[in-house]
Amino acid sequence: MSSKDRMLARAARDITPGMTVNLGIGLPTQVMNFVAADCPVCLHSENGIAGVGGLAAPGQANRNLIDAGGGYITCAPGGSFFDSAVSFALVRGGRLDLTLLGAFEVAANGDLANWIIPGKFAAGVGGAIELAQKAKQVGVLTTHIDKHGNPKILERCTLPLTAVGCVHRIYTDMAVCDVRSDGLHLVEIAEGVSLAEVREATGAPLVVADGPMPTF
Amino acid sequence: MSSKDRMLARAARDITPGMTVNLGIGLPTQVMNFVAADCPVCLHSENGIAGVGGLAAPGQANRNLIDAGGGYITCAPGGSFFDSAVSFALVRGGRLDLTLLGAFEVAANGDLANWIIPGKFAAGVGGAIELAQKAKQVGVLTTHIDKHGNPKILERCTLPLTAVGCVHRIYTDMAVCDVRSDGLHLVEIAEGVSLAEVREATGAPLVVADGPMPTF
Amino acid sequence: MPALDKSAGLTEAIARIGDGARVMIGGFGVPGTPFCLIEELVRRGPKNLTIIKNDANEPGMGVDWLLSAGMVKRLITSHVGLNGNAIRMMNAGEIEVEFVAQGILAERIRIAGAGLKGFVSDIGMGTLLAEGKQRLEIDGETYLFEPAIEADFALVHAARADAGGNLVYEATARNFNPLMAMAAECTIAEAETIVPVGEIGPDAVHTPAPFVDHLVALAELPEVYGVVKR
Amino acid sequence: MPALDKSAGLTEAIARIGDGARVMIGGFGVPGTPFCLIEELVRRGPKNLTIIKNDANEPGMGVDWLLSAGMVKRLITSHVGLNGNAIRMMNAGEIEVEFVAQGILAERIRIAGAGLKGFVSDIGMGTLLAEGKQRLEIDGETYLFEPAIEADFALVHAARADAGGNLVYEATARNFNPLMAMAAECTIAEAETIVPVGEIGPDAVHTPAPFVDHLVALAELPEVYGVVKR
Repeated sequence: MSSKDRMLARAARDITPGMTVNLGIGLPTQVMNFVAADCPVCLHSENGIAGVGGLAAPGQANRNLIDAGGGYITCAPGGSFFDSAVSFALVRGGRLDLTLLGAFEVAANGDLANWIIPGKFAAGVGGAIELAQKAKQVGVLTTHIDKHGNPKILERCTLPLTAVGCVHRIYTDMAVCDVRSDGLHLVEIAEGVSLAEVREATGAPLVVADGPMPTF
Repeated sequence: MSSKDRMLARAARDITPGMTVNLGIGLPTQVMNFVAADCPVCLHSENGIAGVGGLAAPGQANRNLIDAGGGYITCAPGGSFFDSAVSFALVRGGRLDLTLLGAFEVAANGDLANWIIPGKFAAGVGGAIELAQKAKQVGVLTTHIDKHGNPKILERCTLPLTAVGCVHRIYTDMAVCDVRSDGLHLVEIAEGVSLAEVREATGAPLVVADGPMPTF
Repeated sequence: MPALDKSAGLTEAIARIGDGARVMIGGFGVPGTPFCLIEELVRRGPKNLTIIKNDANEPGMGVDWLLSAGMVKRLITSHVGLNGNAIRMMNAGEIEVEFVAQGILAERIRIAGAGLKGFVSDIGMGTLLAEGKQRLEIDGETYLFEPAIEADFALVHAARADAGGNLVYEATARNFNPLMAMAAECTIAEAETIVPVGEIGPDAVHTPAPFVDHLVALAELPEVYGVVKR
Repeated sequence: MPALDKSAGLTEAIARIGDGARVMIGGFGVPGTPFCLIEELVRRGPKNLTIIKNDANEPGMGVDWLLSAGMVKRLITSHVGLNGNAIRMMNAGEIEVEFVAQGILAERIRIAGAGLKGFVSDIGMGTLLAEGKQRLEIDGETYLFEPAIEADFALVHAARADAGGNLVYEATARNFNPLMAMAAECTIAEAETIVPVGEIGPDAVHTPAPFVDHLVALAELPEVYGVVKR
């Protein structure tokens, strides 16, 4: 299993029976492939579906059935369609148990920046802000360092925020970290990665409990 | 035709093809019986139907299909059901062309009082306030005098208002009056009723145009 | 992925409602009123409830059972005109009543379901219905702030449901039910018929399953539902 | 009483839209975008439009036709990430763009449809998305006022309609369409199929007929709708 797939599989393990879950565009959407087929989970997409079945097989696409990322999907038995106001009522009203989102930067205090890079990328916030601010649990799924080798986990975000202090857990190819009131806790480490390597790749101090570190 | 039926028939003549109309509880509901069967009108009831067909025949009632007054009704072909938020969106959002309402008192300035008599009757305003304030045209349907012989059309209402300056037209068993910026205009008179009788029974000055007065 | 089965027993579902709970109850008159859930709530007997319902039903029906059992502290409603018992209790100070214009009641419930703080309206300006409400200046004009009405529980009645919790209402029994199902912390639905998951088409769902926590199947409907015994 | 027939010709319906109009357009990506109505609007060519749509479609599709024709003064949207042309025009100052969080956009449209002034929310507090918004003090805390977005016209796409104007959407093509149909002064709907009045069950209607002013029947769908030609 690649380190990316291990990260996706690890995030999928936090999706438990009965949850309603929104998987953000990009990497988070792929977590879907690692949720057990018999796990009773309701996948929400903010363009107006609860009960995403999966990606539509090639040639089987319904032109009216996409997810928020624009990919053709299927509707699972027991799924439903609704308008965009109901869709975000579900998000803001406390019915979304978990969302997994991508990040440009994520901070030790739970701040998330994933929608604008001033002067470079500003195409609108879409649904990210409400997912980040209002899902009961917010997980961030990201490579631990960016393509230039810089840490994506920082003490404080430098980019404009999507939401303040919203992130509960960060899943990367190297580690799982939890945002807590006393700091960013390293709670799991990828197999074959050392604590020193994680510290080196992280732009914020890590709280590490005594005893053996669980791996994934 | 009784003077009551003439009043109902007169009000029905202002319901024209293409209108969406809400008929208030009581007397206004009976206007339905005087709208031509082939007139394309959409009757709304605020408990969640557009396209009231009429009263349900005895023994044919659907236990789930009532109007806001609690009477069993039918749904016309092309009717629809919706929730209470959509129902009042239709009212407040400018999609209700006309409402006909009852009155305790109605004033020459268009003020309407039809929901509370302090110390005697205070059972809640229901949907009346939004109908009165937001329908594009508001008609009041009432006997010209109350059962004690007192006028129901006054210079100013004495009871707490349902809505301020909301009424456009008043239909009674004696007359049709229009609320205009320069006063209350007598625009039609019931057959067999004299102008003096109408003035006598009205608690506000009436503007009367020169020339023959149309009758109904 | 399969849907979670939300089926629950009547007793077990209602047992969650304790003293002081804020309980929304669907229905406009008889249609859409979840009489069986209310009956079990009376049997259970929590006190000091805040009840949010369009109307107080009629004497000897639905909400009136809760009033007569002395379980209601406060009633938020649009009118109680058909229930003389509710009017008597209100006038005697045995219950507090907050009257809200019907569409404003619907919208205050909906805005809670939408996870928002409240909305801004001109409904009631210039009348005593505006008294006591917070005023806001917007674009140089004065408006009223209408706060969201949240609740701990919603009791709703559906004609049909699938085991996963998708609900379909019938005719004017829809009314406040879908709004309340979205607004409460915990939504308990009773359904006349429960069909297997997949039998309700996804375009035909009125209340999507994620808004429903517990689903109670009704046996034969008692007469209070307006069922005519033949 | 019979329903009023809302059927209209494409040219006649769109001819109502003049210079400076505020036009809502349904759709999230391709599904639900009324391409045929947009195409006729381009043919007609009014200028200085304010367009309200979730996204700007992709280059060479839908909203992009209006942008490329120089008909758009202002775009109110949640994101334009799939349309490089829109981003270029925005950066060059050729169009004004107001970005609104997606659910807040939906709700601001909905609140216009509900005939209310606006709503009160905490979405975006502490971020630059809150900048420039009116702040309100409620219960001792600070919230943002989100004004209703009204429009002169809504252009919506339905899968099915009856001649009276009841609309049914399919799958995720529903999205902003029912909200916009309620929010505009004049709603023009295109429908893939128009059935006789009475064929759509009253419980199955998504947008009730009173919200629809003009109904345009579509002939065979062009490929832009995602139709695969076989």
